[in-house]
Amino acid sequence: MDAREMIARRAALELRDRTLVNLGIGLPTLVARFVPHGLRVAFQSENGILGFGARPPEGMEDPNLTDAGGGFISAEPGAASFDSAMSFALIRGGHLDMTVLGGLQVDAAGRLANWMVPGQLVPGMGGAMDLVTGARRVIVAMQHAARGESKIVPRLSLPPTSERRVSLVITDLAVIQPTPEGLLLRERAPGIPVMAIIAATAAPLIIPGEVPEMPLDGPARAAA
Amino acid sequence: MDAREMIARRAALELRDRTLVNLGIGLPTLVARFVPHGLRVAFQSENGILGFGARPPEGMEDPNLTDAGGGFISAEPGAASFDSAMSFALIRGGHLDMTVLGGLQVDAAGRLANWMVPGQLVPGMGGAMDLVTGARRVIVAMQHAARGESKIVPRLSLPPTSERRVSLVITDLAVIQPTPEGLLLRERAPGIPVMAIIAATAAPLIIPGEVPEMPLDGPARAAA
Amino acid sequence: MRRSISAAEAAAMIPDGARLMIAGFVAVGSPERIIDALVARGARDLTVIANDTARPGLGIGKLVEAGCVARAIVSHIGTNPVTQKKMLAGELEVELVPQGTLAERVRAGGAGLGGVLTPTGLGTLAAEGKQVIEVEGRPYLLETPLRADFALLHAQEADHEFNLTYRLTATNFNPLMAMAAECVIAEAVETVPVGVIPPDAVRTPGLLVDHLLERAH
Amino acid sequence: MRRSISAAEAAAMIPDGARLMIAGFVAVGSPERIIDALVARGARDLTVIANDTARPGLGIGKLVEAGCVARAIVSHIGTNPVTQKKMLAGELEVELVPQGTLAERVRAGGAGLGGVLTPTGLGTLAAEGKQVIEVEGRPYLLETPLRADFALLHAQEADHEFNLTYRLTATNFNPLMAMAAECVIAEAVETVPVGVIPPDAVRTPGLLVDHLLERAH
Repeated sequence: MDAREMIARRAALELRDRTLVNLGIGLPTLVARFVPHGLRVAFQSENGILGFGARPPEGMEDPNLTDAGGGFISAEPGAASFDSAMSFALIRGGHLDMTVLGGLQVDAAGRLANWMVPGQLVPGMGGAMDLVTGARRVIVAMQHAARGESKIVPRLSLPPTSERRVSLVITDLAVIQPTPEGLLLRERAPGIPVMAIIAATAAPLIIPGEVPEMPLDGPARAAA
Repeated sequence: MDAREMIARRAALELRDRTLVNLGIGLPTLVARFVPHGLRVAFQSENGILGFGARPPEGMEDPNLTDAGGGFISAEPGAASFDSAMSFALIRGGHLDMTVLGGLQVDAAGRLANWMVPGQLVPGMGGAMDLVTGARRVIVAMQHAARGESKIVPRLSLPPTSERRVSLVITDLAVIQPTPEGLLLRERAPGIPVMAIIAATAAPLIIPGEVPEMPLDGPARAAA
Repeated sequence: MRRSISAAEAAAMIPDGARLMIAGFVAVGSPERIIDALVARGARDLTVIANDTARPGLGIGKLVEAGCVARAIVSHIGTNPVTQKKMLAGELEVELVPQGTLAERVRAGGAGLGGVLTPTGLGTLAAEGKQVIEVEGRPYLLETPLRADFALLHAQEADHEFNLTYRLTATNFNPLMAMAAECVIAEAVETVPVGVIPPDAVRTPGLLVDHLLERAH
Repeated sequence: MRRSISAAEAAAMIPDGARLMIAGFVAVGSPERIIDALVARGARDLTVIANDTARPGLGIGKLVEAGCVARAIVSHIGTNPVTQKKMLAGELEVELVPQGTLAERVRAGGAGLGGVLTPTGLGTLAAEGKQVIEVEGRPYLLETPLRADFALLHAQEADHEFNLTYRLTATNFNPLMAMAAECVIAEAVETVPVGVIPPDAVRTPGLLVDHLLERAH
């Protein structure tokens, strides 16, 4: 299992039955492949659909049905489509149970930066600021480090996406829960010792008595 | 021709081709009967339809299709229905060319009062405040006096519906245009001398050199 | 496929003192069956957010007559003399809100916005006690969002996942209120299988609807 | 029945320096024919309000590449490296707006509201220079309405009175922008007789649409 798949599998265990979920572009998109068996989750794409499905077979694409990255998708029975105002009313109005987003940095206060690197890369925030501010739970799914540098830092050096504290950070090394007291190490990746996580993390971590390995397959899926 | 019909006929001459118009409950509703020939006017009802038509024949009513007073209406081909937010986005966003509303008082500043009589009658403003604030042109269609008292007063004694100056006041005696300088007498009802209008009006009027009789049938209709 | 509930079960969920949004415009688009069940269970002390109080014997008018309502936040009570009488007698508190402002306040509540800036009501009684905010040199009233414990809706079609459609002028406040309450209860004229309502025709996604009344007998 | 115009006639109506809203999301739901005509006429100095600048060779991306655009008010430019290059080179001014805020600002412009109060953007670069308003103890950013000289739309169906429908995720900003411009120009995949689109399916009433492009050849 590669690191991206592991992160996506762990993030998928945060999904809840009959909820509305938004997945960011890139790694978070993989989460849709690992929905635990028996859960009915409706994925929202901020460009205006709820209940979308996988890319259709070649030749069956609808040019009017794409995800926020412009890629072809399908629609599950019972899907609903709407304009951009309704799409963000769902996001900002507390109707979205969860969003999974990629990250450039998370800091000790649990703030996320994921929309620009000043002077280098300015893709824009797209829907990220609304998602981080409005979703009931915000899951950051990202590599623990980039180019050897920890992405979990004492204080953001990149512009924040929101002042809100995110709910959970899932990386290839650990699951970390930002709390008012700081970053709580909740789980470690299979085979990774706590000391290695501490060493790979620039921000201080709160280490509880026990740090279990992260589950990668929920009981529901195992029963399938 | 009774006074109400005369007022409605004169108000109908204010209609313009291919515009959206909202008619208040009561006298203003009559305006729809006198649309000049050849004009295509779409009537909006604030409960959520544009392009509605007359009450259908008995036995053909749709319980889901009513005007703002709850009376049965029909829909013209090309009608559109929508929710209350869209209905008032049309009204407040400047998309409504004209509203015709009844009035309790209009004062020298051109302000309208038409939604309550303190301690006596409190129907509520319904959509009136939005209509008077948002429509491009606001036409007040009302009797000149009630119980012998002029409804056109120096200063409102009843609570105003909006601070906006209305566009035109059409009564059974006169057509009056509120201006920054005061109430300008534009037209008089057939056979009514200017002095009689001045005598029947509690507010001061600006009297131009010529005050023609109000037309009650536009050229378009006459050609029909 | 989700399970429906009876009107009585719906009424039993709604405690005395609850704050309700009830859709409808002079009862067109109002959930009459849920209303009847609330009257039948003798609900008390309700706050009702709605366009109007309909007429005696109709829609919200039935709740008013039965003494279920302590407070109404509405744009119009002119069609219901009982509401006017109770208001003047001090038995019913009425807060009047301009209709377009009411719609936007409900929308803001459902959309997570902090409020609405509108010119409507400036210089009138509707401005009393409210903040005036200047934007680009023009004054606007700040109107706050409205939310409720329950939204009671009347739909045309409901599919088996509770996606809803509305019909013509029975739409009015239904899609707005569906967004703005903790618990959303709907009744529908027709119940249809999933897929019968195409995605572009869904006006309220089923995920927003907590309960649907069983088919009327 | 109303008359349609050619794409070239539409482009000729839009002067250099105009402020345009252009619907679409990575070009899905964008009016490609009007865009092509603007490129062909060599439009200059346009301000474009849109979700994004699509990709090179696609939708708004074609306007950017052709040097028609001086300023873009958008939520995202990550899909178009040409936009990024021009921005960094100082050839194109880009104002980035959170996507939901952009939608609400356009809606406010079309609905006659004085602005939007949103928690989105608080404590970020998006809050710079903006007023913070407290409502019921919570802070919100005041975001101002957006309007334009022209809105350029892509519809699925247009009837002969220019009532419009949109399809699936090609809807996005189309119905919002239809409300927020002085002149609204639409192109449609299909043209149908009046009455083919039922009242509940009309998403933009034809009265809001000033011009419709003639059928594509």
